[in-house]
Formats: sequence, structure tokens, C-alpha cells
Amino acid sequence: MTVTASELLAVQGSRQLRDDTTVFAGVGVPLLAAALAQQRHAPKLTMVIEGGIIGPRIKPGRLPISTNEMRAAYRAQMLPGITDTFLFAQRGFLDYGFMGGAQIDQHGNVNTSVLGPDYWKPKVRLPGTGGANDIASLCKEVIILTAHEKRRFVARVDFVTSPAWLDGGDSRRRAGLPFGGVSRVVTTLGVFGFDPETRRMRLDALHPGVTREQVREQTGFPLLEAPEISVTEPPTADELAMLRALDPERRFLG
Amino acid sequence: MTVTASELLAVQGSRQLRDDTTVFAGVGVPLLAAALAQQRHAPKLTMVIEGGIIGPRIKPGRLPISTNEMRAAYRAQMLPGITDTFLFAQRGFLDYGFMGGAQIDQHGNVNTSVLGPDYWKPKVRLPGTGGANDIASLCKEVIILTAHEKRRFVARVDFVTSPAWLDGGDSRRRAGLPFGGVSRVVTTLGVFGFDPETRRMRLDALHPGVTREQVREQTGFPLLEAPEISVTEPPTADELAMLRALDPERRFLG
Amino acid sequence: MGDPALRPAEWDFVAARRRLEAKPKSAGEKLTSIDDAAARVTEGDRVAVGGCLFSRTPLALVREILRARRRGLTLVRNLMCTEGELMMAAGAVERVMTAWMSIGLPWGVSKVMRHYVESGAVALEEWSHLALGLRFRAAAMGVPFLPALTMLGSDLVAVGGMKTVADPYSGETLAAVPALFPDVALLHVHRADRFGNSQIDGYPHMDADIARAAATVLVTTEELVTDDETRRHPDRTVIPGFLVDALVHVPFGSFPHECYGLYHADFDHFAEYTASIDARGPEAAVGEYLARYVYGPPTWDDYLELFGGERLARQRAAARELTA
Amino acid sequence: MGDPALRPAEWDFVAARRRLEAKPKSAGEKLTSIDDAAARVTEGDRVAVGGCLFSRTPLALVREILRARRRGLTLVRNLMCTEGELMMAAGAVERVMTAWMSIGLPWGVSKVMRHYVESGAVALEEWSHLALGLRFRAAAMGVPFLPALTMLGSDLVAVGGMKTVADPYSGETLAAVPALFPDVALLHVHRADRFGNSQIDGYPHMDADIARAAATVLVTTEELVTDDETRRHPDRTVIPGFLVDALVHVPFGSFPHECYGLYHADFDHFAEYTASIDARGPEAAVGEYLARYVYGPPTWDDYLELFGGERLARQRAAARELTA
Repeated sequence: MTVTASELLAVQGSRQLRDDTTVFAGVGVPLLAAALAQQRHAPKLTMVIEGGIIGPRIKPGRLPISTNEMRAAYRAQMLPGITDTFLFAQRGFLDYGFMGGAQIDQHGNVNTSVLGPDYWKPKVRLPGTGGANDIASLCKEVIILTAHEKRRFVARVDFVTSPAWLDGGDSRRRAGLPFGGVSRVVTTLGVFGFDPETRRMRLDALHPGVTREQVREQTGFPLLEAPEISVTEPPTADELAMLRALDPERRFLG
Repeated sequence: MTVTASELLAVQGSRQLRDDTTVFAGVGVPLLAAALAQQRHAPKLTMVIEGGIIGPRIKPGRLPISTNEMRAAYRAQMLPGITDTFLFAQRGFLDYGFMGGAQIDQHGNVNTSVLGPDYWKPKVRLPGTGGANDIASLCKEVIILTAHEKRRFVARVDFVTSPAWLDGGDSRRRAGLPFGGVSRVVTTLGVFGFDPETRRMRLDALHPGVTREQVREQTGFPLLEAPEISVTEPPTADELAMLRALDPERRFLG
Repeated sequence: MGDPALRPAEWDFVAARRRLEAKPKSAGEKLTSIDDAAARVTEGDRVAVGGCLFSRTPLALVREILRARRRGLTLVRNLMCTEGELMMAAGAVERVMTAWMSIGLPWGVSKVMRHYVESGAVALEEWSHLALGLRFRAAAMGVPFLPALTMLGSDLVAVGGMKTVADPYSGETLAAVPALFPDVALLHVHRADRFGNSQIDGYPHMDADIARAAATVLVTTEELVTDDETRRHPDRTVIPGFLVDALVHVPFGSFPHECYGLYHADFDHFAEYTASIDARGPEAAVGEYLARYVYGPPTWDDYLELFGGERLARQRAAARELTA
Repeated sequence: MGDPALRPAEWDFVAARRRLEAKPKSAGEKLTSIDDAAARVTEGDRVAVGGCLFSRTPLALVREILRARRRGLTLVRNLMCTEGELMMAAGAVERVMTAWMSIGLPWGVSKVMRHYVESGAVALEEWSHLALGLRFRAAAMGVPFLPALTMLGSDLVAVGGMKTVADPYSGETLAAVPALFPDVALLHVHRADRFGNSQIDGYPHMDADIARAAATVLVTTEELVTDDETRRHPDRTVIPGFLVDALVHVPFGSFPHECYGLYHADFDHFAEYTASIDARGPEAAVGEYLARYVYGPPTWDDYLELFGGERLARQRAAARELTA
């Protein structure tokens, strides 16, 4: 069986998480990636879910489709309510925010609100921020997992739903966001960081077999490149076995 | 058996409470007065206690001596925590604040902090505000129950622990307290209100057998007098029987 | 419609408090019928809906409000789901304030929401999830705003008209998330006594704050218990009786949405519902749905019969398995 | 001593957050010994004490800190009781921040508090009860202040140096209650698993906020349970394991103070204690008490033996009767 795009994202995403940390994870691939990390190399990782859920045990084959349902809360350690869950992030207790994104720009800002120039007359109305804005504002570090497609990777998002580095430089700090920011974008093509000065997106690593040209073709803005671009380790048999056991019906793994 | 000072305060205090309301009551005589009101004429009254206790059943003979003990929480309807209990008052849910006071002045301000002119070098250090300041700031209406003694009724308290009408006039509103204020002072000699303009203390009613002169002698500032000073109804046999049944060991009734 | 200015009634804590002060706060009987409860929602009200997404949604109350043909409502809910779609399609709502609206990942972006919002029929005022939570909490605390570190720098600030505040100690700029005082709160809980003391199991969502924020509080409960029972576990009570205006006993009052520990959401029903929308378009499909599930069955029991006892038992078993 | 200015470390939310960010937030083992836990309190720390008055006071931790002869502490507790008196008499504390201090109505104004405060040995910084609660809550929320309507107009404002803030929406002036970030929190709970997930029965006091506000969190628990057990009732957990630094299993860890549902406060003991103070004066009487109850018995079990099993059983029965 070949590795699907979702499997690649989940495995590469899971490797970003250290042990003895907390991760605010969205449902779908982010939650799978967090569960994989917990099983493989980060047993003392705590998963936090937006519906007000701390430390659930993810039941193989019973993955939640929303952050507000009993499968997301399965054998949880605590159910503190939604507002108080976000306040853990605001206080500084949540190390990682792990999220997807409809549209992302060269400074890591994400749009999940509207397509088109006028918020009040949207060309396409998307579902909205949910907790994405809060995760992007409040977690110590945000990691975005997303398919790498030209229509998603735009120079400037139509609407900044979730702030990363805003206009780059110190504009995030000046906007009143002293903490956090997007540290990594893990895509189906590679792993990206941000230049510490300009806060423009930078190619750090390519997945095996992916070329810089492919990345450039699928990116709607000029990318910076790290001095040395590494190649990621492909998903191991172990990682894939664990991951596939979590989602045997392949509802999220494709 | 004659009526003790505490019995008089409890009965006269209880009559101030209407049905279908909530009362934030201190332990001791205020709580006894609230329990009597609930038994006699206000069955749909909810008692709220500072320790984070809503709607307890006061168990005869097992009256609490603090707001933070199991007897105060006996058969309570809710235990929301201390901060959230005060926030009910701030939001406007608590109709009456029912409290005592060490030192009270002509504008109803109460001192339970320090005696002497310098807070940091007190002549006598008293226990402090507890929740009295909050009750005085936040309840819709505050009723003070106290023994009437000259050393307690002073022109100006040494220290404003619990604000009533501050310097009179609209000074309470100007200080940032748009709600509440002391409406009544029920003492061992009579019932007092405040002039709606000057917010100076005013004699409204005398307990049976008490003269204006007695009141003046026991008050350290000039008192206003209502155009018609009424005489309160003495405690009825019913009221006294109910009250005494609540405190058969006379731990608070003296 | 596209007016970004905050309406003062949302954050006016002095007026909101005066409104509460004028109201009896009784420890007495609150039990009534669903239509009497729903009748307390009036034209143009700002209505806050408890639960979250398809969890503990007060659907029996929502249904009854639609049956009473209320119009011009502003609907406030952190994550909106089918209840919002029904309100939009029924023409009951002119504005929603939310952080997110659709049903869930498998069913994609809500076509109903897109139809009514993109056409301009309904304004969707978006706030971040935490910001909406803090709006309720500020109101619950009786203050006009709460300082926060969220939403700043994003384009959401301009949508809702949020302001900032300088911390008087450090001088740092913080978001000043404005209070949101609803006219009415609709809530569904696990158990309550007839005096309105209400207990919730599992995830509490934002219901406790919403109950404190609103001027009028309407509650449906899965189970009606004696007050001896609520008093046995006072540390489980999240809404005190004195702030409840009307209580209705409605088992399965959130169905086909879920109620933690009691019944699982009916995903098959969502799939049928969205398939019908895909096939016939939002207006026709939801119109039929309203006729069949809302305007048709006179009582909630009649409504539940459309699902059938077997379906209810299946969903109950699924919930038990996940929470036992 | 009489410095009314707020110390920036109390409200500096940026520094407080950086401190948390630098610390591992682990789901791993937290179980340790009482002396290892107490060793995490260092000279000059701002120590927040959970519970309230004589309820759920973390007395085993307080005792161990006194045994370790810590000095220069600032003690923060909403209503202070005998634990504060012991800390004062032992010379451990130079400042207390509280709303009220004594034992309870029958025992009058604390002579120990009067002695040490009136002599200038200890500064007593007074805040209203709600204000102290909001100081912890602001810190728990990670913000430098919370707006409120309390304390304004009173002389307490000048004592603590509280400022005001203008509501950016209405222009009204509100109290800006400053955050209070403690260095260490001492808490006693009903049950916890070895990973620190902690549950409290009955009145929760301010413990949940204190745990979120502090940089280091030390917990003692009446009962040590498996995490299967805490996971069975996740809606009872008030402190998540990832923020707990040390957990110690200490049955009767609050005695002679009470623990809701488990044991009643020992009023006879308070009466003996205060009678001794009345007879011999604060320094001599509390000095003897410290020798007998704190410095003498090497372990908490030895300490409990001074009360005796019969006394403990009696206090347990009294609690059961009131909460059954």
C-alpha cells in the first residue's frame, strides 16, 4: 500500500511534537497525528480538544468527526468547558496548536472565513474560524498541516481569520500578540518555517522525491529557502502500522 | 422569657425581606433572620452564603459559625465557588445584602479593618472586610443589623471598609458604584433609612418603648428624623417561637 | 445588514443589570409547558442557544419557537449546526453571531448557510470561539468587557467592531472583548428539579455563562427530579433555580443532536438531511424538512415518533458504550 | 512594609506566561514525598494557599514548609485561619494578602494576628474577598487585570494600590483588579490520580483558579486513585495533571481543619488552642504549639496520633452526617 497524502501529513506532523507537552489538536489529521505521537515517542503528551476536552484516549476505529462529541471525550481526564479550555492556552499551558487551513499566505496567516474582497458580501462563505483564531493567537507554537496546492498557498489571504506573522517583521507583536505564532507548516510536499526577521515562509525540508520546482509550482508567492534544505525521513513501517490501526476504516487517512 | 437584643434584631431584620428574592447573608444573626423570613413569610427566598453556597436548608440546632463549613452548606442547592458567588451579586442576581458592622457612620459606611488613623500602623487591627465590601458594593440593597451603641455609631469611620453612601449626595455613583447602597440599618433601638438627597442617616421607626432621646444618646452624630416616626410591631409569639426553634442552644440569640 | 458597529444593548451592563433587578428571583415553581416557555421569546429578540454544534442543542425549544413563527431574531451560538439552518430557512433569523457554522467534517460546508448568507438574507457576524465565550462570560460577570489576547491583528476585529483597552498596570494593549447580554437563553440540561436547579453531565459547553448573561432563561431537561435529589449533589448544579424563568421536562429534547451519556447524535439523519439538500437545494429541502419535523407534529412526542423507538434505543446504546 | 504599591511581579502577565512556557507540562508521574514537595518553596516566595478559612486548608504542606524553616514568604489566602497564625508565629511570613483573618465567630478577633500586625512584624495587605478571587482569576486567565464593580470608593483601594480602567464601550469607570501570579500554590483535594488529575467535592473555594495562576503547583490528596477512576468522572476533575508539579497522598491532610464530606473541623481543638493563647499570650502559646505539632512529630502520621484515632473517627462521623 502506498502512503496517502493524509498519512504523510499525519506522520510528518506527529514528529513535530515533543514529549512532556500539551497539544491543542483539531479533529481529523491533526488529532491522528497527535495520537500517533503519543503512542510512538511522546507518551506524556496531553491532547486538548476544542469542545472542552483534556486528555482523551482516542479509541481506534471510533475517531470523532467533531470536537464536541462523545468519541472526542472518550475516557477524558477532564471536561472543563470550552471557554476555560481556550483560557488554558491564553495562560500559556498549551505548547502546540495543531491545525489545518483553507487558504494560507506567505506570512502563515490563514483564512477560513470568506473568499472575495468584501466580508459582508462574500463570494464564498466558509464555515468560519471556530477556535482557529484563538489557537493561532494563544498557543506557544502553531503547526499547520495542509495539502500543498497553489489555490491554497496565496501571497495574501482574502481575509485574515487566524493571525500568524501578519505583515511580517514585528507586526504580530505590534498588533498585541506577544506570544506564539506559526513555527512550522507541514505540507504534502515538505516542511516550512519562517525567516526570523522578515517572517516570510521558508522551505526547510522536502519530502523524499519532491523537487524545489514542484514546490514553487504549487506556491502562489516567492518562497525563501533555508541555506541547507534537508530531506525528511519517509514514514516508517512502524509509524504507518500504528497510524492505520487508529483509523482502520480510513475515514481520515483517505 | 424577655426578648433579647439578638432576637429583636433577627425578627426586625427578617421582616425586611420580601418573598421571591435572594439574600446574601452573613452567619450569626443575619442568617437566622433570613431563615426566619423563609419559614414565616418568604418561602421562595433563596439564601446565599459567602463560602460559595446557594439555597442551604438551615438545620435547627446546627447553625454554622462560619460561611465555609458543612453546616452552612447543609442540603444546599448549589456550591458554585466563592468568586462565582460574588459574581452573582455583581451581575444583579442578589437582592439583599444582610450584614453586621463594627463601626458605622452617618452615611452608612462600615469599618471592619482598623481602628486608628494609619492603616499600616493600626491601633487595633480588626479581622478585615471578608466579603462585606463586595456585598456593600454589589447587592441591589444592603441591610445592616447591629447593636446600637455610641462607640459604633460614629460621624466618620476610621476606615471605609464597606462603602455605603461615602460622603453622601451622589458620591457613591461618582466613585464608580452605579448600583446598590445601604437602604436600612436595623438596630436594637429602631429602624433607620437615608435621606434620598443628602444620604445622611435618618430615624424612621423606633422599637416599642424606645425614645428619640435614647437613640440620640447612643449615636455619635446628628440624626435626621423622618416626618413621621413610626413604632415597630414587637416580635410576635409566632416569630419568637420559630426563631428560638432555629437556635435552641441560643448560640446566637444570647 | 453589514453594519459592523456593536449595538449598545449588547454591552450595556448598567441597563442589563437594571433589567435583572426589576425581575423576581424566585425559588418557586418553574415547571411549565413547552409552548408557554417558547412564548417568552418575542419578535426581534437576541437569542443565545446553549450546547455546542450538535451537542445538547435545545432543539425542542427551537422547534417550538419556529412553530410560534417568531421573526427578526438574532441568533447567538458559538458553533452553529442544523438548528441554525432551520432558523434561517424558516425566515426566523436575520442575523447570526457565531464562530463557525456547518454540521461537521463529513458533510462539508453548510449549503444552507452559504445560500442565506451569500444572498444577503442573513448577516453572519463572526467572532472567534474564545471571544464569543468571553462575551457571554463578561455578561455573566456583569461587566461590559473582558481583556484578552485573542482576535487581535485579525480581520475579525473589524467585523464585530471589537475595541482594545490599555492595561492600566503595564500599558500593554489588550483586546476588550465586549459583553453580550442576550434577551433570552435556550438551554437543555441533563436533570433539574421543579424549581429550576439544573445539572449537566459531561462537557458543560458555555451554558452556565449563558444562563447568567441572559435576561430570560428557558430550560428543557432530560430528567425531572425532586429537589432532594439535586440537593444530594449540590456540587453538580450549574444553574441555580432563582435565575430560571421556565422549565420544561423534555426527554430526548436535543434529538437528533446528542446529549452526553444519554444518546449519540444521529449521523444517519444528518446524512439523509444533507443528501436531500444536495438533491433539491436548501430552500426546497429544508422547507420540506420544516413541514415534516417542525410544523407537522403537534408535540415533541409526535416528533420523536418520526424517528421511532428503535432508532432512539440505538442512539442511547451508542452513548452508553462511550461513557460507561 | 507599609508600601502600598503593587509589585509588578504580581500582575506581569508576560513574564508569568514566559515562566510557564519554559516549564514542561507533562502528563507523567507526579507522586512524591511531602518533603520533596515542600522543598519547592523557596525563600521569599509568594505562596497562595487553597481552601478557605478552616476548610480544605493544605495543612500538611504548610507544616512541612515550616519544618523546612522557610523565611520571608508572602502568604496569599482569601480568608486566613490558624495556618496563617502558625506561619506568623514561626517567623516564616513577612506579608499576608487577605480579605479576613481570625478563626471564626466564637473565638473572636485573632490575638495572634493582632500581635504580629499591630507590632509591625507582619504587613497585612487587605483586599475584598471578591477582589482576591478576581486577582487569582485574572492570573488564571493570563491577563493583567479584570474589570469589576467592587472595592471602588472604599479605603481598600489605597491599601493595595488598585487602579481603575475606562470601559472602551460605555466610558464608565470600573475597578481594574490586578492579576496575582503566585510563585507556588498549595492545594489539598479529595482525590487525584498519580498524574495529578485532581477532583474536589463540595464547595470548590478558589482552588481551580489558584492552580492556573501559580508557576508551581503542589497538591496533597485525601485519596489516591487510578487514572481509570478519574477518567470515569472527567466532569469532576478541576485541576488537570499537566499543571501539577508534585502530588502527595496525605489522608486527613487538612486536619484539624475540615474536608467536605470526609471530616468536620475540630472546634474543640480550636477552643484549646485559643484558650492557651488567652492564657499565655500569642508568642509563648503558639511557640509551644509549633513545638508540639509542627517541629516535633517527624511525619504527618505522627502528627495525627497527637489527636488520636477516636477523635478522627468522631470528626469523620460528623461530616458524614451533614453530607449523607
